[in-house]
Amino acid sequence: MEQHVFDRLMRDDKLPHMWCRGCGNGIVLQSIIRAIDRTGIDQDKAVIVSGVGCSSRANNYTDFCGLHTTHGRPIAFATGVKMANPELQVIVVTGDGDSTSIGGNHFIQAARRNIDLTVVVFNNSNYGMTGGQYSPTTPVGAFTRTSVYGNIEPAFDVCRLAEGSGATYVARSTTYHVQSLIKYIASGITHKGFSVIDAMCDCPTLFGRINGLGDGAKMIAAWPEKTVSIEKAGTLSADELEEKVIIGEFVNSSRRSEYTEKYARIIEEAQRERADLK
Amino acid sequence: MEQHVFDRLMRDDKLPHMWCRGCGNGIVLQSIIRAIDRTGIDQDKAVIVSGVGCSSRANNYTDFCGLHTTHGRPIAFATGVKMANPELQVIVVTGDGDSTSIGGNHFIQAARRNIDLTVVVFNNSNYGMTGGQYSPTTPVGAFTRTSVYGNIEPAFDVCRLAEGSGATYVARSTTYHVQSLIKYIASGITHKGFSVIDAMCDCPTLFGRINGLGDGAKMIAAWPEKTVSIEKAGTLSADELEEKVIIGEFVNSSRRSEYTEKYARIIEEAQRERADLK
Amino acid sequence: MKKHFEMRFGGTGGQGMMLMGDVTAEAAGIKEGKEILLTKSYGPESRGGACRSELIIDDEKIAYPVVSEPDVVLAMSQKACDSYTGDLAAGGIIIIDSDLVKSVPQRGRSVFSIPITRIAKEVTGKEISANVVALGAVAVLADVLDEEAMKEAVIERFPAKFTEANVQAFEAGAAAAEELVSGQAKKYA
Amino acid sequence: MKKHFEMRFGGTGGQGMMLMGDVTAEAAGIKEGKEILLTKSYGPESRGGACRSELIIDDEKIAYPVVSEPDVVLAMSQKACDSYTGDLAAGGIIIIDSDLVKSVPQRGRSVFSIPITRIAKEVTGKEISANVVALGAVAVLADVLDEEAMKEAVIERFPAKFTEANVQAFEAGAAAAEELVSGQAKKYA
Amino acid sequence: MEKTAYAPEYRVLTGNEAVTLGALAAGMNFFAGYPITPATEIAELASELLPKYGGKYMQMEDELASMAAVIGASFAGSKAMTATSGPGCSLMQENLSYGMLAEVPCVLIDVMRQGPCQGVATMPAQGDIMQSRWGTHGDHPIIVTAPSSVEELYRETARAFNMAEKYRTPVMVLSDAAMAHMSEKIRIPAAEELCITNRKKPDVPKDRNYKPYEADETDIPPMASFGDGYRWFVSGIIHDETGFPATADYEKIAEKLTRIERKIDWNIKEIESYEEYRTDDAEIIIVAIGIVSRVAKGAIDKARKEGVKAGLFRPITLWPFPDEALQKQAAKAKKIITAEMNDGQLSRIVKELDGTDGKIEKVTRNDGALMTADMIYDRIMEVK
Amino acid sequence: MEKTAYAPEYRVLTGNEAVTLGALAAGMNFFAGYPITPATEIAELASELLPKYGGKYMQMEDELASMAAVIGASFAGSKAMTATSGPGCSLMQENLSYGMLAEVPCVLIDVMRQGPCQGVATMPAQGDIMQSRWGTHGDHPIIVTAPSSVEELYRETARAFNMAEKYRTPVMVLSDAAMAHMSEKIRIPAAEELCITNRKKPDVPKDRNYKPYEADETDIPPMASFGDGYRWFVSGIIHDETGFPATADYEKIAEKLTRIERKIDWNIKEIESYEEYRTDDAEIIIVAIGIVSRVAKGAIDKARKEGVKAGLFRPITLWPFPDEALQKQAAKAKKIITAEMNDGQLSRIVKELDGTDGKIEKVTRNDGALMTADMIYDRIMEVK
Amino acid sequence: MKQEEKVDFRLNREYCKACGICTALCPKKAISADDEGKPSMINEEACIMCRLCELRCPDFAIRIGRMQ
Amino acid sequence: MKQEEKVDFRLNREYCKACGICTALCPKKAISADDEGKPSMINEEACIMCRLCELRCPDFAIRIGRMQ
Ligand SMILES: Cc1ncc(C[n+]2csc(CCOP(=O)(O)OP(=O)(O)O)c2C)c(N)n1
Ligand SMILES: Cc1ncc(C[n+]2csc(CCOP(=O)(O)OP(=O)(O)O)c2C)c(N)n1
Ligand code: SF4
Ligand code: SF4
Ligand code: SF4
Ligand code: SF4
Ligand code: SF4
Ligand code: SF4
Ligand SMILES: [Mg+2]
Ligand SMILES: [Mg+2]
Repeated sequence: MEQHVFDRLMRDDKLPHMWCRGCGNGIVLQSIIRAIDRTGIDQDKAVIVSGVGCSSRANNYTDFCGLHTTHGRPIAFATGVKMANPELQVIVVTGDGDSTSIGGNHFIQAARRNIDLTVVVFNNSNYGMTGGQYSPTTPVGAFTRTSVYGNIEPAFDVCRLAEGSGATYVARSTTYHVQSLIKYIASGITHKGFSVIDAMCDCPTLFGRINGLGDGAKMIAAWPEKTVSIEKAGTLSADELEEKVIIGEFVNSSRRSEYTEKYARIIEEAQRERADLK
Repeated sequence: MEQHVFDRLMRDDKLPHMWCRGCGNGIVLQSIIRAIDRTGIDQDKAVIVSGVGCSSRANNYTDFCGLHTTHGRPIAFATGVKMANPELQVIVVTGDGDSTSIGGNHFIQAARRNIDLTVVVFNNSNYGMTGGQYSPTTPVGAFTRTSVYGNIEPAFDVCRLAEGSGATYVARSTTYHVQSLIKYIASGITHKGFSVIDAMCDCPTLFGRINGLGDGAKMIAAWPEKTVSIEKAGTLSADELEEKVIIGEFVNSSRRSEYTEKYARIIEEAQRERADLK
Repeated sequence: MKKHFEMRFGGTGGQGMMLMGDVTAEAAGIKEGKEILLTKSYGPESRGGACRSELIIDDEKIAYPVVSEPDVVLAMSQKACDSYTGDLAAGGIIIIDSDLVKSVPQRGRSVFSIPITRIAKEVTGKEISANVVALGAVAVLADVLDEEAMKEAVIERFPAKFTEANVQAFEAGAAAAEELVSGQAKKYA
Repeated sequence: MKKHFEMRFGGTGGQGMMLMGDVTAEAAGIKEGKEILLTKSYGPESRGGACRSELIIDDEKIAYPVVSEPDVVLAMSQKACDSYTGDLAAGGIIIIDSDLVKSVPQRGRSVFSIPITRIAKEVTGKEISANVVALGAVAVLADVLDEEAMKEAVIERFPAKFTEANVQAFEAGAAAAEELVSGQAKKYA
Repeated sequence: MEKTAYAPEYRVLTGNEAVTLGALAAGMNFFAGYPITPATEIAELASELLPKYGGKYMQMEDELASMAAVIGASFAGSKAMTATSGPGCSLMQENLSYGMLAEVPCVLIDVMRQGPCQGVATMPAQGDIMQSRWGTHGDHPIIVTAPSSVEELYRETARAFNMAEKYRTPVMVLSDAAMAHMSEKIRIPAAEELCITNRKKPDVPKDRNYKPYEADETDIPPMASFGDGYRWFVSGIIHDETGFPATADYEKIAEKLTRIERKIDWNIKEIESYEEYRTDDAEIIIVAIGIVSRVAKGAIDKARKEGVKAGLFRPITLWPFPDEALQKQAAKAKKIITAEMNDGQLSRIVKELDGTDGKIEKVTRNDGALMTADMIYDRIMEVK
Repeated sequence: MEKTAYAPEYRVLTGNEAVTLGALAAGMNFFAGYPITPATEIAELASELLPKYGGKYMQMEDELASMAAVIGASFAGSKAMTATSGPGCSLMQENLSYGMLAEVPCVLIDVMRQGPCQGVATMPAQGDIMQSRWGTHGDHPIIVTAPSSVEELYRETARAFNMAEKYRTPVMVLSDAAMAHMSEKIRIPAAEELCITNRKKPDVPKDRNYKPYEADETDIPPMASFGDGYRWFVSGIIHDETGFPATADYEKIAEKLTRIERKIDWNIKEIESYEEYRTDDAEIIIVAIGIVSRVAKGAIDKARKEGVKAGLFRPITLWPFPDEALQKQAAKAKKIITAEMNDGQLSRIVKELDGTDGKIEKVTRNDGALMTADMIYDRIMEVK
Repeated sequence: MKQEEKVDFRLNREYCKACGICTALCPKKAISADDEGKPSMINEEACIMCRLCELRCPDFAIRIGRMQ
Repeated sequence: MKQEEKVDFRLNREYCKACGICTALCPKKAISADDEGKPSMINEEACIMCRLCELRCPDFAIRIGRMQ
């Protein structure tokens, strides 16, 4: 009998993990390993790169090469890894703060370059690791440890930001919609180019508690109501959409070629030039 | 007779400026002071903040408060200035590298917050100050000191990036189209919220020379052909648009309220709360 | 009375162990004018599993901010009891919520079993008052503390509308402890 | 021959002053085996207005990378002549492009006027060869330099197809200088 | 300053609370920061309290932006502060150097945690002593103070604002993960006691004659605020007295760089601060800062009981370092023992001093745990 | 290494060219950087040459990303480098500390310019000496070398790669704006002369037994590359031998931090490098690095002509500092004069050494101009 | 569900943190929380083997399959 | 253009860098480069006072107006 995917791709000796009861991070992580499994990529050629945050601990638990970096920089580290060896399948696990606050620049630049990384944003709308302050994805009005009067900063739409910066695969799902989450992550991995999957998940301990949203089970159960599919969204008015999170595949394009492939052509050309000189 | 705008708003003792013959920076700067003049804002209440680069020297020459900061950070400094005293009219002069490479994060975050800054990007498609390397706005295929094989990095569309991040006023013009450039900058200044004007300009000395585009006069004369108005763009196919730079006003929205105004309401609320306690 | 006194309040997140530390520090430090030093579980550590606050009380400035031999340990959960009682000072006491702690690692120490949460429920109708009940008990059992000062500190800590309930809870805790001390506590056992 | 020798090539961007430095450094340093140290205008400084390269030649290691008393200054523009000749060494010489430099700040120094750019135009048909003409002149006038080594260095610097034109330009420059030295240069004056 | 609802006589506060309240008491009206353990609670408390007093809290996207916003706010007239820990401090260095060169009053709190890199976020350390002075490129002045109790965190934070305003310079306060999260009883000083200092303002007419970097004999130039009516310019390039780049002028460069060092050096007597404990007859001097200095006293008391004459020299300001006072002690002492929670940074500073050659021993702990009195006591008994 | 088209025997090269070619000769196959004066030409040349040899150039969005990409590339098996100047160096500190803690072989070139802050971009200085050691928070080891000629820039850059690979650590090379842009004649050493070193690879079977931070008696753990077949983990949190965080374990923390310092300290004899000039009988020792050491020789020669016995001690490696060798000289000398282009950073390091008390004088220049032989000569004559 | 195939619901009690997600979201209410809050199969017949309980368990505690 | 109003074209020769932008882009070719490459008004009649030369001069060297 084939080994269970947990046994093949997780580091059993590191479990149980450090995340709180009902934290959505575990669901996103599970979706990632299932997606990896589905694509059949070589376990020895995959590198999971993370920043710093609760979510960035994800690669502690997986049995691939793992690079736990500094806060906000995983995409920049990953760029180095991928460029140095384009054969590697490089997946970035990152938080909303890690990727869209301190790491916002690396996010948009890597998207612009269209380098072949798959970035999974564990988007729990706050900085979990430091105790629940607002992040660039915290909804307006929400309470956090640093927005006790209600948050006044508009939130990024991670997918729009990725798209506006040039990402060639962009999708969003939630920990409720695990099947599509797995599907999108798998598509992101197979996609040649910069892929972003905005994985909406919950931090019941901090964000959930302070906003009275209940425990993990309650929060996850609320997703169907908070979300609308991209297909459905097309039929709704701007006002109707205001409060909704759209889920689905936003971009899946192969029009722009991938960065390391383009660079490989530069090497070819340069080496030809050099040979010509001889 | 009324004094000439140059005499009123420029520091004559600092001229002639340090820019090369035919450099477009001077034209953008002139447009800025004319725009300021047009809006009639109080000269003593305007602060021009710059980063580092050829273009960031612009505020050396103007007779306002001027803050010449570190490379990539003018928007972050400006955020502090504006928050501390929302009465000030804060204008950021910055290069394409300063604002979309090293400063990319501050650019998108300030746009997201919709804080009332007017950012004029002197977009000359390269790092002028350091001798002409490619920047995030260098067109694909262009030659620069670090892309001798032709640039392979796709360029940001500064306006799309601004829009995708939440800017509420976004426009683009060129040094050829000075009248609209002045108009857009003036609109940006009057607009309450984060405004971006992508001012396409030329670096004949570096970018022009290495790409065989001729001198400043030639480069500026080429803009009409390279650009298409936003109105006209609507009628063109994606392929036809591929090589074109669209000019015009992309966003001009008052739907989202401005950051410092929202913060003022927080202060009111907090002070009310405090008074209630007494 | 012992010059240097260490106490530890252990339980799980949500039981108000941090607040117990605050109130006791206020009573001993501000009301009684002693030197105090209070530390608490922090960060991820405090987000699940056992958590605690620790208070040092002394007549003189306290140099080292670590409780290493607590004179009093309150354990409001089994896990807290398991993790937090190992370093009890010689002659120290353990106070447990007798409904929540089933077994106490026995090493010849005085254990005071009080059904703290149950008392809270009975007296105020709310389990959340358990920590106030515990404060009452601690005030009695930790002889470094002054019962009146503690009660005052409790009262000041909450809005006025809770005063009555809190006083009741506090006194019930104190009474339960008194009974144990006088050897009569059979009622809840 | 002077042990320590300093030279400066001044002009405007595009006249190839940097390249003159490179070629001369190659000739003196690699072909002649001397110690050399070459510096050039840099950054914004080199982007308009006057620019220069400066070469120090010595038999021994050169410690201080600054030309302070040049023995030879070449001025290919008026601005260069104005800015770059003030610190000429006692006994130093100034070489000017006689068409481009109208006045030389006179402080009793030897000035060699050669219509360098005009010669280039005549000989190779291209003004851009002016710097090679100048190299020929310099090779003759700066006695620290070896004419043959300089010519070789020029030849090697460019692709083979330019060799002929460059040799002609170099030799024309050298000839013009020789004539001046032997006092017969009236032809272009 | 208006007495805040948070300012009764005595209070039980954590170190982070004390820093925030001390800052508010000194007039802080702007805070920009980015959360980081173990400094986060300073931001949290600031976000709640500042608007109550009309001040402003900004949560920036990172530490680069936080330091930048603080400087921007100071130019616009605010008393501005940020708070971070090691990794954030490393990111702030470039803009901090802007603050130094452009002479911007502002306060930076570094709540030290075990490093390097991510280190251990919740563990205390004293590993940023050298960084606080040398973190950024080029020579530059800074004032750094290292309190050792919650009460002192309150007072030194307030004093940091006063010094920042007075000397027109960034001031750093070094706290640590232990002090940040422990509570002690502190006496909240009255406003008068804190002697609030405000930056000197220009009194020249509001035309172009205001030169933002023209100093009088105090070496400290008066500072206008943007919007005051003066129109002035400031650059992060080395500038002359007008604030404009002086890039081609060696003399102006030297003048500027010398003056900013001098304005600290010449006021060292007013800036520097230290504590001595039982040093009168001490033959062994322990040099320790912050949390370590507390247990050092215990070690000293214990050693004295054994007849060993030990004493404590505790620098409160690290930069400028109280050289002379320590040298006075060093001259009398047989041994100097530096005790610190790192690999010996303080020890290096002490070694630099003349008159310490051959006398210096050290005890270090760099594993995330607090140094104990016994470690110091044992070392005393070893070298005595 | 294949002899490059760029490697004849003798060449005239600028300092920046020499750095790039030295790096290529040592096997550099990855460069990530962000342009900055006066280091830019290193990036420019790398962008042209690397692809010719199958290597890769990445222009990153800033210095934070550059250092990050360099580290990432090194984990994937590359010999990676970046080059910057002061402001960029300040921005690299956090990720540089990652390289130190995670023991990542890589090279960082700092072409020093006048600081602080933007300073003056085109002017040389030596103001980053202390930053190169203390720029980031927490204690940490690093190797820093400071060449003084174009030829030495070539060789020391190549050696930097070798040391990085051998000791699994970032290595910094300090150049300056003057050396960067001046050309000198250099001999390009043959490949054999450079003795290319490659990191030690693990030889354990490709299962989970590979522990990326388990060192043998050399203290340097073998390093696999991502994709090699080992599946390993590395963290910027202090970790045990498995690479996983060891946050609750004081012993493991101490073990890790001690080992990374030790692997440098115990190899100091192999790493350290210095030059002595006319020191045999010297009574006055000039201590100077880089460009200043060159003019120091002239000053010494001149002083000797006047009968003053002067000599030069030139540290080539700044960190680790060649303590013992200098102390040997210091013991004999009457005076030690540190000569440097900053406010006296080298001087502080020398003062730390035992046996130098009371002997140290200094001459500094911090205005963007080069120090001259006369300045040093004058100082010699003053203190002699 | 076919009679002969029984559901094999395995819970790793050590990993399970009793968050209640699996039981709350089981579309068929086939599993239910025990007194420790951890799931147990209460209605095997109802289970449609959608595996959502496994997929949504944040703690890698559930493995569900068919017994042959 | 009305006869009585003459064009007042002022050039700051110190500021002008002779880039040629004004002359190349004057819609009426009313100005032309002199031998130093700096503009001079050659055809006052043609000038329509569009002021583009002033607006596009990168060096703040041109001021154009009407003389009364
Ligand atoms: C330079 C730096 N700044 C700040 C921090 C503190 N920090 C650690 S994680 C984090 C935010 C985490 O938020 P997010 O990325 O959304 O991850 P989550 O914990 O929510 O999964 C912060 C601010 C740090 N480690 N380093
Ligand atoms: C931290 C830091 N990194 C790099 C530099 C070097 N630098 C100065 S300006 C510049 C780029 C300028 O490009 P841009 O912003 O487009 O302005 P331009 O010169 O083209 O007007 C760079 C890389 C610096 N000063 N500081
Ligand atoms: S704090 Fe929030 S994000 Fe972090 S582990 Fe707990 S629930 Fe998850
Ligand atoms: S280098 Fe380019 S951008 Fe800079 S001043 Fe010259 S032309 Fe303008
Ligand atoms: S497999 Fe589906 S139906 Fe069966 S227990 Fe799990 S969630 Fe319920
Ligand atoms: S979802 Fe997982 S952790 Fe939560 S109760 Fe079910 S089995 Fe336990
Ligand atoms: S545009 Fe201005 S700088 Fe250029 S030639 Fe005309 S006047 Fe001179
Ligand atoms: S105003 Fe218009 S028409 Fe007249 S000279 Fe200027 S550009 Fe030409
Ligand atoms: Mg988050
Ligand atoms: Mg640019």
